[in-house]
Amino acid sequence: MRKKSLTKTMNPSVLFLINYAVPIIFIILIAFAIPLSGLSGLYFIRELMIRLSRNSFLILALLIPVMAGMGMNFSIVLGAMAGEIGLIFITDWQIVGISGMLLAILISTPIAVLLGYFAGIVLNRAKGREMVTGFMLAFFMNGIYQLFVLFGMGNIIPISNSSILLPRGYGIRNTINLLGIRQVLDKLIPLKIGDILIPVATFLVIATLCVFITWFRKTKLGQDMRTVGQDNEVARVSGINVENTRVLSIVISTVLACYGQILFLQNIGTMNTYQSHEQVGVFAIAALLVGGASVAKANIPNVFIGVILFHTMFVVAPRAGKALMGQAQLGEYFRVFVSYGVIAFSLALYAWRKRVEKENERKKIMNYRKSILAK
Amino acid sequence: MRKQIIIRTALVTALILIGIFLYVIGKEHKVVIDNRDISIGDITYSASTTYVVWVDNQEIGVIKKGERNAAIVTGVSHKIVVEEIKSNVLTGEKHEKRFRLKTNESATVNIPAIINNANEWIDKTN
Amino acid sequence: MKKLLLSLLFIVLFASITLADAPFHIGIMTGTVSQQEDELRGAERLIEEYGRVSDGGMISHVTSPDNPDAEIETTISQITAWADDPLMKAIVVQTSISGTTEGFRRVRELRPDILLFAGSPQEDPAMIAGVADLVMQNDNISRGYLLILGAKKLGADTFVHISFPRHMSYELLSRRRDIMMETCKDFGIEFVNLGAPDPRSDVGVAGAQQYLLEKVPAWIEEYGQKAAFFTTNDALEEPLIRQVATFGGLYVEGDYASPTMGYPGALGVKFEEADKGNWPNIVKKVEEKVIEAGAAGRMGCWAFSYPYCIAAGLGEHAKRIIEGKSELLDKTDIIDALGVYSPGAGWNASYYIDADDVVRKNFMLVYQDTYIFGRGYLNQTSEVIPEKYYDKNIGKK
Amino acid sequence: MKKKIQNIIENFGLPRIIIFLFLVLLFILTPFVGIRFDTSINDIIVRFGMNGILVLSLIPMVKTGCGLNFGLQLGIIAGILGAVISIEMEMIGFTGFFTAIGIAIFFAVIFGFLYGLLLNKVKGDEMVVATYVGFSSVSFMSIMWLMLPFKSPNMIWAYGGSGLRTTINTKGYWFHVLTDFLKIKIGNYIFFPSGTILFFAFLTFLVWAFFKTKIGTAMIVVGSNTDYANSCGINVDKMRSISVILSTVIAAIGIIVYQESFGFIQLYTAPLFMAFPAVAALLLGGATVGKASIKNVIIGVFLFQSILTMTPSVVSNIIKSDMSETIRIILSNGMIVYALTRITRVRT
Repeated sequence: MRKKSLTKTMNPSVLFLINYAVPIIFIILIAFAIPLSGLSGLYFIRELMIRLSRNSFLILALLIPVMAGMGMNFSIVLGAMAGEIGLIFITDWQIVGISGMLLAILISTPIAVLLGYFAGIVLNRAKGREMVTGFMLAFFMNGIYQLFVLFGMGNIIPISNSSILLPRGYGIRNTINLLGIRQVLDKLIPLKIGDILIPVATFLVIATLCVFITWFRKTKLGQDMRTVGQDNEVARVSGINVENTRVLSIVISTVLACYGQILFLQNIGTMNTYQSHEQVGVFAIAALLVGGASVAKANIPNVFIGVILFHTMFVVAPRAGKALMGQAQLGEYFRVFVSYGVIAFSLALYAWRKRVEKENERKKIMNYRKSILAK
Repeated sequence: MRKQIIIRTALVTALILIGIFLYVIGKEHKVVIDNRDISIGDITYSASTTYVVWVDNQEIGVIKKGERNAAIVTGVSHKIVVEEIKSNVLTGEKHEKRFRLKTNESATVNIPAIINNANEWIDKTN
Repeated sequence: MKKLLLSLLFIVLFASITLADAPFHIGIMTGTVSQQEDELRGAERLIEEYGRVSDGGMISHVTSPDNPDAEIETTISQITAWADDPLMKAIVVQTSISGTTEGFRRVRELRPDILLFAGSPQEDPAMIAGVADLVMQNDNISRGYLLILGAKKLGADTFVHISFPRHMSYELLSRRRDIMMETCKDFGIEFVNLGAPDPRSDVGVAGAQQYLLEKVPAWIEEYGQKAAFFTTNDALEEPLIRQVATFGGLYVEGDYASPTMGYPGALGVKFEEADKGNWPNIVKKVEEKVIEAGAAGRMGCWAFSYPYCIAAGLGEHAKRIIEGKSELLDKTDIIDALGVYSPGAGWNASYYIDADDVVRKNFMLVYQDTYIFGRGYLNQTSEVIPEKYYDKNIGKK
Repeated sequence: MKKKIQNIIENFGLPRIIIFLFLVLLFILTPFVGIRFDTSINDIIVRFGMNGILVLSLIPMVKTGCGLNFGLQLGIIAGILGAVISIEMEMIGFTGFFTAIGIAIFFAVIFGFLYGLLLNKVKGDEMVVATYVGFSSVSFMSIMWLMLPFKSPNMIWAYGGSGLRTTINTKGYWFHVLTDFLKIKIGNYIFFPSGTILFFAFLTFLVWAFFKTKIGTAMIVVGSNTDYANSCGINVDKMRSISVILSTVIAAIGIIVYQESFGFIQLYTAPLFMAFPAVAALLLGGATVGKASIKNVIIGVFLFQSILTMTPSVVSNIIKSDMSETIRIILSNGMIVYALTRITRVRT
């Protein structure tokens, strides 16, 4: 039984199917879903463009901790919080436009560094349980954030703008209008093809980050991180400060997540003061995993494949589900079911692919050995 | 070591300066535009017709006699243009004024004063 | 497989053939039944009357994500997608969750001709009022006074307000609590402000409900049988209603006041085919169960479900405006539309006044009379609310 | 003496001792802030009985190296199916309760079998995959709750007349049958839910005994060293499958016991957030992803549920405002983070 499956997997066309199983399945699904959903192609492209520009940065922030062997960084939520604090301040001071956004970045960077440093230290103490700990840490920090923003602002930190301050005199309202910086980056370099607005500047920023990450991999620090990621002991023997390197990777990730969240919210145009950040980690990680990354290995193509596949599902599935099931609410459940089901399924496929690759390799080695022995 | 400290302090100072700069150029100001009678000293300028108003090249709208409107502007230096409008046709009688606002200032502008080139056409408040 | 494909093809074909029937379309977005069923039924009622778009009717119904704060992107795209339909003339969102404002802004940019109605906004009132043509919410300002008055009519000496920080960051909920405090002071009722776990936090709905289930008996013991209980959260209503019915205390009405809110699950009310779609029957069934539980004269609700009336009523109002029969901001026209779905119920309406003292004419606050099971109406709609309770500075430190 | 104390600390784990001391502090505070000491104790005991089995259900999968079962929802759904079907059949009292469990086990075995097949394909990534399986199964069942032809007037929607409600009352069916079984009342405020606790103890014993059998030990071998297990001729995939089925079945029973005590069956999105507290409790009990024991379950459930019920009530009585919830989030999650960062220190 086992042997048979192995010979089969050596067949190149089957191998191709296995290697690209996830994208193929997604393409088939989408091909069915788009006509079913009744959405126009134009809408679809516009929506996908927006989602790419909105989410890529946040997902890119996950790459560096994976490099350092810390798995998926659920504590990017902390970075998102830092970014939101920056946005609260600029909204209070009524600083608008690109300069408002830059000022928000400037204010939130030190906060993100601090939070990232804290998260790094905590995660260092929880080696092997980084992901679960990161998850809990996000919950914990959410409490601190709430304390700071809902009870501290207006009481300890002066806030004067009545449009974000609750009428009781302290605490920030549940939602904040970011009209002042709404889509300032997206529309900085205006380019319209047909009816579709292309956020050139945002894509440029994302491209810059990609270049930075590629460059970073080659630096001394990047090399160190990869060594740490592969084996802590080896890294220690070769004179790398393992703890420090791990903390640094989380700090960088947190700061990037902070910028990512600001980028995300400038596109959305409104901010949910207490909830916007909560699920940032879960969604970014889901998209990255769909893109073919694993807990131990993730690269830039994974990010973009992930965004496209994951968000296509999210755009198309609700209406397609509704058309398929006949009832609106069933459509919503159907969307969640398909979206997450597909994630689980594609993860299973990736894992399967990994195993096939391993077995093929083993077989190659065996053949090689055999040929040597035959000689 | 010493050099490092100097570089770091310089960097932090530079960032703070950039922050202040961004604050100044990104700050929003409210400019209230009045088309109402105004008395400056002994002279009274009275509002008589309707005007279309642009602030920083953005149209604020038509302000009738005795009405008031507000504009939100960003940054330090600004330009206001008023043009008379009669039965929905622009008459071409344009007046232009430039003004600067400090970070926490907002302003009230009076159209009749602008038309008559009075000095006190703008009232800045903190 | 072939069969499926064929049938799919037919669906698509039919959809395109019959599309031209209704002269215009109305899009309506409601929550799923995961929170409560009523607003969804409101949308279904509209479909029943005017048909669904895919069958050549007028109504296009979608549901919003169950976890709206995390899936703000989904909400925005769902709303924006309607701008694609050239026949779309109005969009109604009941429970305008996070993302509605931005969704509306995007629709405005693409299609300025579409009417945008928001029911029960979860976002900041001034923010949604800035983009929507009409916003409608239950009158949390007047109810700050009326809920206390209702409690007083039932003989309360203590009013217990149960909430959590996230809800208190909503302007109208926070203001309502402050008005309640002020009213309590004037009536000589003790006001107790209690915290409970947030169902959207780490403990989830189950954890939050359990906390209430455990604590309410202790609270009733502490504050006495004459304590009235109120919670700002829908999920917390079920355990609260159940414990109040069993252990005593008063419960004037829920936040989203409806006979189907909390009561059926909490008391195990049995519904039959005849009750389907019949509010008076549903009220009667709930009333029987409340009396059976020994809570007659202690618990109440609105006779017609609030979210149901808003969802269906806003849709009806939109239709009438497009047909030229109603004025967008005409109070009587709006109340008329609500009345279609709540025959015989009295409604009151006022306007929202924002932090700058500007009266927002497109932001209506509405309320119905309170019905106390085993006692009857409290005549809340005929009460005159003293002007001072509308002061926005109430509760300011 | 000193060594003895050190031994105890090492055995119990310093973080758990600190959390325990924190709890003691909360208890000492109760009379001063006006909370009844006895009701607090009672709440904890009740919660312990309610949640114990759900946490216990994680054990078999951890033992075979499948990691923490973030797909616990699958078992919960099987349990809910059992519960609603038994109500639909109008089964009352213990008959209803055990019918529910019987039906739930039937579904749990099917779900667990399929789930096991999937997890065997993704060795190494079980936890991530399980999370998404949990999410999607909850949504899938949401569709089912609306579509399945349930008729019981106690369960269907009021206005719509079909489909199941979000919460279904178990009163009049099998509410508190187990809790009230052999109930011991101590004073006015404490009652000891002997039935629930005994049931939990019984299941715990079964799990413990199971791992002493031949299959059980084989499963432990699979969990500690796959290659070794392979060379011993143990069918690794089969053992893992059994453990997944077992976990799912126990979870299904666990949720029925939970509902029996809680009084409500919660449908739709409610199960979504139920895996997390169970996993957190187990970790707090000193378990790791690869190693967990019955001891961890008992300590974990006790500490986790105590913090969950005690912190908000004490804090909210100290500061009578909604701010107490923020403090609770910080305190209880802070404690868990703290425990997570300390475990390795104790072991080395």
